[in-house]
Amino acid sequence: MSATTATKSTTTSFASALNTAMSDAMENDPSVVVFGEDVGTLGGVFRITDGLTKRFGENRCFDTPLAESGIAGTAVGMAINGMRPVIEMQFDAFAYPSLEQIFSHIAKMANRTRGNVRLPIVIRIPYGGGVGGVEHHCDSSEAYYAHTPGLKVFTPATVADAYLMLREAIDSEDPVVFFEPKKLYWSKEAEDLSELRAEYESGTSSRRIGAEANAQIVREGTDVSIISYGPSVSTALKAAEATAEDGISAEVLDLRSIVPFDDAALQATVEKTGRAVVVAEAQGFASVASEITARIQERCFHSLSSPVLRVTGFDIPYPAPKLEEHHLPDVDRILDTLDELQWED
Amino acid sequence: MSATTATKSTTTSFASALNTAMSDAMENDPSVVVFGEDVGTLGGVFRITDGLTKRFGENRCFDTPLAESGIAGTAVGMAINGMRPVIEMQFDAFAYPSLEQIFSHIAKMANRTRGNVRLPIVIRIPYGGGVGGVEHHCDSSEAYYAHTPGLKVFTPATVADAYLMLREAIDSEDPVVFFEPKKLYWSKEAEDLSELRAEYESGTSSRRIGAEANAQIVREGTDVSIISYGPSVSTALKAAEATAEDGISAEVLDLRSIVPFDDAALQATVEKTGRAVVVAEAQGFASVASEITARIQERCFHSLSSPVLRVTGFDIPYPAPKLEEHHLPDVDRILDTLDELQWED
Amino acid sequence: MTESTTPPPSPEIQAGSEDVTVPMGASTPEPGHQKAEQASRILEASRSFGITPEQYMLPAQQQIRMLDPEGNLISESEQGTGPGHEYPIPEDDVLLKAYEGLVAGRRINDQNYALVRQGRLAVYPSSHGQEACQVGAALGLGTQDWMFPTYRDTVSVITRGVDPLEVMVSFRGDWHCGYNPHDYKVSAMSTPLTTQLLHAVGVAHAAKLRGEDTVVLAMCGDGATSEGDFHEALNFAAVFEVPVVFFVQNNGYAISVPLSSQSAAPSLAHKAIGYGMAGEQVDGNDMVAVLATLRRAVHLARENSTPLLLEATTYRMQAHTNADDDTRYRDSEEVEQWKRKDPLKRMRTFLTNKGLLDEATEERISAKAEEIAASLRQAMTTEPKGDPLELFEHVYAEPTAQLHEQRDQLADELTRAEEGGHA
Amino acid sequence: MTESTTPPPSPEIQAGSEDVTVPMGASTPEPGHQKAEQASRILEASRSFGITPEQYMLPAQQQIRMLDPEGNLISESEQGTGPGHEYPIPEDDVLLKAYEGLVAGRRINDQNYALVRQGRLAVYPSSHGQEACQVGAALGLGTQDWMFPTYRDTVSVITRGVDPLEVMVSFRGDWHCGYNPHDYKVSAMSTPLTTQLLHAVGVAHAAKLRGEDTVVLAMCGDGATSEGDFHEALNFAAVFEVPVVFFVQNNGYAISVPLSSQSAAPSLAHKAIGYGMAGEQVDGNDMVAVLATLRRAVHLARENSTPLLLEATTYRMQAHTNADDDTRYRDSEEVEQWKRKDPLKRMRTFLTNKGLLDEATEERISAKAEEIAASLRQAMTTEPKGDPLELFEHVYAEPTAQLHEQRDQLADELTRAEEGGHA
Ligand SMILES: Cc1ncc(C[n+]2csc(CCOP(=O)(O)OP(=O)(O)O)c2C)c(N)n1
Ligand SMILES: Cc1ncc(C[n+]2csc(CCOP(=O)(O)OP(=O)(O)O)c2C)c(N)n1
Ligand SMILES: [Mg+2]
Ligand SMILES: [Mg+2]
Repeated sequence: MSATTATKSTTTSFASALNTAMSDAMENDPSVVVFGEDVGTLGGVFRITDGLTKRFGENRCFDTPLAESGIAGTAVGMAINGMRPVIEMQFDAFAYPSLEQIFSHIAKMANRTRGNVRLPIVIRIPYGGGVGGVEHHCDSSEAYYAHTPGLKVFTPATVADAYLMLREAIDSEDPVVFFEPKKLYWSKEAEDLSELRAEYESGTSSRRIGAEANAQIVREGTDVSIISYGPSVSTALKAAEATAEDGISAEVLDLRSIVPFDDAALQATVEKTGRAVVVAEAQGFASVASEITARIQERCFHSLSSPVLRVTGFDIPYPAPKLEEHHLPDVDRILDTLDELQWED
Repeated sequence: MSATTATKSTTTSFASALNTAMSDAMENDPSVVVFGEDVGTLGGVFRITDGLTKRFGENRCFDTPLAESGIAGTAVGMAINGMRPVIEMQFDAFAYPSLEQIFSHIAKMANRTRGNVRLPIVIRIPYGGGVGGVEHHCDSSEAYYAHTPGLKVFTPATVADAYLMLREAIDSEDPVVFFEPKKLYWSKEAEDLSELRAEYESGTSSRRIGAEANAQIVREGTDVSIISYGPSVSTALKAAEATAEDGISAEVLDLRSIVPFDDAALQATVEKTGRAVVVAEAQGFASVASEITARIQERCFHSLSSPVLRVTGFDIPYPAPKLEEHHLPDVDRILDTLDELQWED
Repeated sequence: MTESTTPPPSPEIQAGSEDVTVPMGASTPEPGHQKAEQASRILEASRSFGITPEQYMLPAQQQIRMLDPEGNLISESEQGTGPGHEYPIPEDDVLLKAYEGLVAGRRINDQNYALVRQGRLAVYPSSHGQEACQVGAALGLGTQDWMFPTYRDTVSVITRGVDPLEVMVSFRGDWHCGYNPHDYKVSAMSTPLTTQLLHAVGVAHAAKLRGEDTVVLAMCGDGATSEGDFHEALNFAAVFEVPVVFFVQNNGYAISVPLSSQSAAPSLAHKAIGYGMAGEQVDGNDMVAVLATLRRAVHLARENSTPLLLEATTYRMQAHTNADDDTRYRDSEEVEQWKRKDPLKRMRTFLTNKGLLDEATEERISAKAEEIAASLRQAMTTEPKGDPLELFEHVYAEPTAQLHEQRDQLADELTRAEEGGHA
Repeated sequence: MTESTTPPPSPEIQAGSEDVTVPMGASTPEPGHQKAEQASRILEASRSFGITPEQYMLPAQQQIRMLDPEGNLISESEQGTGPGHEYPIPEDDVLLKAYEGLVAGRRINDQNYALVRQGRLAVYPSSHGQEACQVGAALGLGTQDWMFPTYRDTVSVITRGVDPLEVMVSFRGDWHCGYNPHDYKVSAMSTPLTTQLLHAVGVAHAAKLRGEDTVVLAMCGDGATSEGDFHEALNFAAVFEVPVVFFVQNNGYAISVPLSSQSAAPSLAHKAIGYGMAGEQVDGNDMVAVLATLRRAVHLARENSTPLLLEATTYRMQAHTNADDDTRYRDSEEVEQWKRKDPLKRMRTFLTNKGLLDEATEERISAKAEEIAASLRQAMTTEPKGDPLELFEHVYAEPTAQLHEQRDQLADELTRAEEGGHA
């Protein structure tokens, strides 16, 4: 996706980047353990944990009974007792049984104990639609977590970030909810995992998120900023390409981390372009897209030539496979929205 | 709070307005049942269901085993089979175990079945802080529900609304999450329950929420709009009084219903005043306040003389009793924010 | 003081009869620790069988089974039945009807499997091998009763009478649920595991409050028993004494996870006593035993307004769904072993031996199954044009102002798309 | 093929000894339905006692009790013990230490109650009447073990050794948890019911993975057993074979809701068998029996790496918290009945009869209790000035950019407030 990667000879899939991030972390740190439903023998329904049990044994990657609150709740205990659990929720909507554990404990334990008990837990959640999934398998649930103080919320949009950000999530002393865009699992890019490993382990990667967050401009432009994250970044990029044909130069910002949030990058791009569109799959009401929109006008009000507009899923339950195309933000809907940005002003 | 009520001789508490709303609904419709933890014999830990078991019998108001998912989940079945359950969650954070039932079923059942199975369930949640409550007893969790399509979200700020809105919630064919500001439970206003009953049962109340929502201007003003709901409305009103002394005339809008949302009222007040501050107790990130802020600038961009600002809780877990005053939006913080509205422009 | 502060005097817990030595609970209840009336019902029931309440609530010492793997009727003494665990063999017409269901059920599974391979169905979780459970579940209920099925219970749902075309709507991806649950008293097939058990309890509770005669069959798999909602549902049902039969199809796996990683209990039926209800385990590939146990459970639930837990031991012969690769977690030898216990074959042998099945009957039954299969294929040829604007209709009883706006936006896009605009 | 596809051959499930007639489970496991190793441990244990696995896992036929309500030792044959349920009486020094704990515990409860009435504590959920359970929980554990208490378990936490001043921080409202859990291996007292049981299982699991000797005591009330997390915790513990003792203080009420509205089970201890673990019920107002059962449970957990469930029948003598009015849901007669079973009085009588308690010892013990009470009062006189800016320090290991901004805002407000501005 970035200019430098185009020259690489190896291609790497999003799934294998995630898988390698976990195995590298497990290799480096014996306290990293992976568990969840079907993550052991089967390697996960998306095969993201494939081979981990074979390589590291059943004490390091194992199946649990089928109970998500149990998975999250025992992860709390594991983390209290020195482990770094990486847990998988099989699908977005199946994390809901664990929300009490996540909201009331995982998010709050450090604060409750004045930092004496930190919970370095990674909660991996495959999310979003566009894969023809049936009900409960396509929710974009990031807002629930992003609204909950004490959680970090990451979502990679590229193969490189799948690796780098998952490594960082596992190394974080804070709990991280790690949203993996399902529709990207099978995507491939020209990336070399050993280079990514070297970049990460050097400790000097310019792509570290840290406490300040580190949004990346994935396409430069001058007329309008398209702000996005996760599965919508590629749609945003396509829309930017398309609108270039109409003579509009769109800059695309990939947030990568929702919490923490990169206000500096947001402000920089919007002040530069003077217009902004926020794109996200989730239903729009009280969403992360609402937050981004609110922040832009709070911080860049006098730079704005038109209101900040949102392109999001509708405020409806995620539709059945045959209708999902009408729900999801697509290139056309972004283009329509770009058209509304009062260019004549 | 409104001009007409000032003349009434009776005073009514918020708690008794809620209690009477339930008993009136139970009286009128045998399918209304009330259940939850400690709602029967004890009358609820806040005594909101006091006397209902005595009056209507144990088949109409009863205690359940201590399990919130069980409460919400059996409410689904009851509603499928012709009842109108009104369930109580004992405190905000104790509704979290029921979120899967609420997100995956209560919100979606009507859509799933193409409207064949509607779930007229009311989920009553005492929420918010300011009462010196310990951890888990003071969350403002409305954003989780407001973000979930298929749920309606109401929150009354006055004694009259406690009665009228709860009646409407119980009569709604849709599930309603009914947020009761804890700190208002003991508040009293000059209201007459029999008048409210007559107003509601006449079917012609001008305060019905319906499908369009029906936000109310609770204070007229010309210079700035303060948008709020639930426990923050009274704080907003106090700030409006205070700022009047500095010669700034603030209009205060009480949203009452968060979903559906009254865009017309929002637009009308902001277009009139040209400035807006949004006030809500919940942590601000990806919150209902974010949504309101985003909507204002989307719809009233060219009327705005300054950015829309938010006064919300900080993005931290709700603090312990001795520190909550520093977290909650108060009059001073609203006044500070009003000061920032670029009056010199 | 309302009633619940002074619970009814606790039942005499030392059983009266000589040969009964195990008391009701572990000890005499203390003041403020009295048990509900439920306990006295269990006590009465156990007393009438001359066994202890614990013996009544625990499953029989071996799983209930009437047919051996070859389909021969086994002797009564080896069926696992006994006092408090008595399961008379159903009448001939019921047995024949069940066989019809088995043949149709197998045909439905195979037809849908074929449709998936042809790419005409998006997904199908097959119950191939579990048809005895599927058919038993449907035949055990009266028309006034409710069924709460899962994604795997297509055969139950169709056997219960739901139009196959309507059932397929969800697997084809048109909409989430294709039938009107109220038309059939069959809930939407549930995906979030065990959540539906609580709905089942609520339906039964509502019926009980109105004094209606409604038994509810709540279905789930072995893996699903690990979820918290399973626990809450059984407990609510027992505390409120509502007639719900919890029917667990233990097919040995939750996707890839074997039962041994799911539970360390002697059997899943052993969970019942922890709620104060009776549990039983049945050979789920024995159509006769499944019918016998389910019918009795439904009968007891109806008569005594009491919940029961029935675990049927069976096997999923195919992968979890078409998206699954079961060779990753079980070997073909294990699958082969279960082929020998095929419920359809066993029932055919039994009925033939019994003289209930002649060629003409077989033909009639096959023809009927073919009809259903044809209707499934038919369902897949008609490609119904769903109206995207319908998305906004069913979120609330009346669309909100917000949804009106969004609907208008989509309508506009659709119009422009037809006109060739960029939406 | 990895290991989990081919589970170890299932144990021989028919017990060998003559007098054992009840098999392990309800039936012979089918291929693909094998039980985990856990089952074989239970089988071995039961065999060694000459009883069936069911008899081993079910609670004894009456609750374990060593002292009668007056505090007299009851005859061994009436203690409820038996093969597989044997509970030797602890040594004299342990008994005396427990009595010390009881006296201190009662003093803590009474002192805090007084502090609440004086308005110097915001809230206090008293365990008055439950002190035998409270003390037993703390004394049952080794220093390497962990305790997971609830809001009601202040006496356990202090008995375990946590500084009383640190404990009171949360009840005074300064901060959520006042002590560092790692310093004492005592988790923050949990408010969301039964959630902490899963944490306990995770701590034990981590220890097991590292081969450490750590037993975890997971505490909850009777009402809390209804939550889904209770089920998930017991099941995880049994499946992963981790040494967690689940200790339920059944005090008859969940706020206003009596046990009869919470469960229809013969006892809460009967839930154990549904997870494949042993359950026992004990007289929770009998300090000797509580100690005996808890010590053995901890011992078995440690030796066999196995979870157990222990239900202690006790009574909450005061209201749920100071905010509660218990006259609304129970009559004083019931409370009076329980006064007669006061754990402290019973233990005093027992020890005096046994010749272990003379006046000097009593005095020494009282003096120690007074010391703790004094330190509690002391904690309440110093009003620590909490730094509001600390609110932002503990949300993340390093405050995010957003929290820096918000911290600056509050800092600015505080400065202006000092200067007399309108913030
Ligand atoms: C709450 C929840 N978690 C996870 C899933 C994903 N999932 C679907 S089926 C399944 C296995 C279910 O196993 P079991 O209950 O034994 O039923 P079976 O599929 O064997 O019929 C899982 C984990 C789900 N549907 N719901
Ligand atoms: C998840 C959750 N739901 C509700 C509550 C509110 N609540 C606090 S204590 C309590 C009763 C608990 O009863 P029990 O488990 O018997 O413990 P006890 O208070 O009797 O010691 C309730 C309902 C809570 N703390 N957590
Ligand atoms: Mg299964
Ligand atoms: Mg209790």
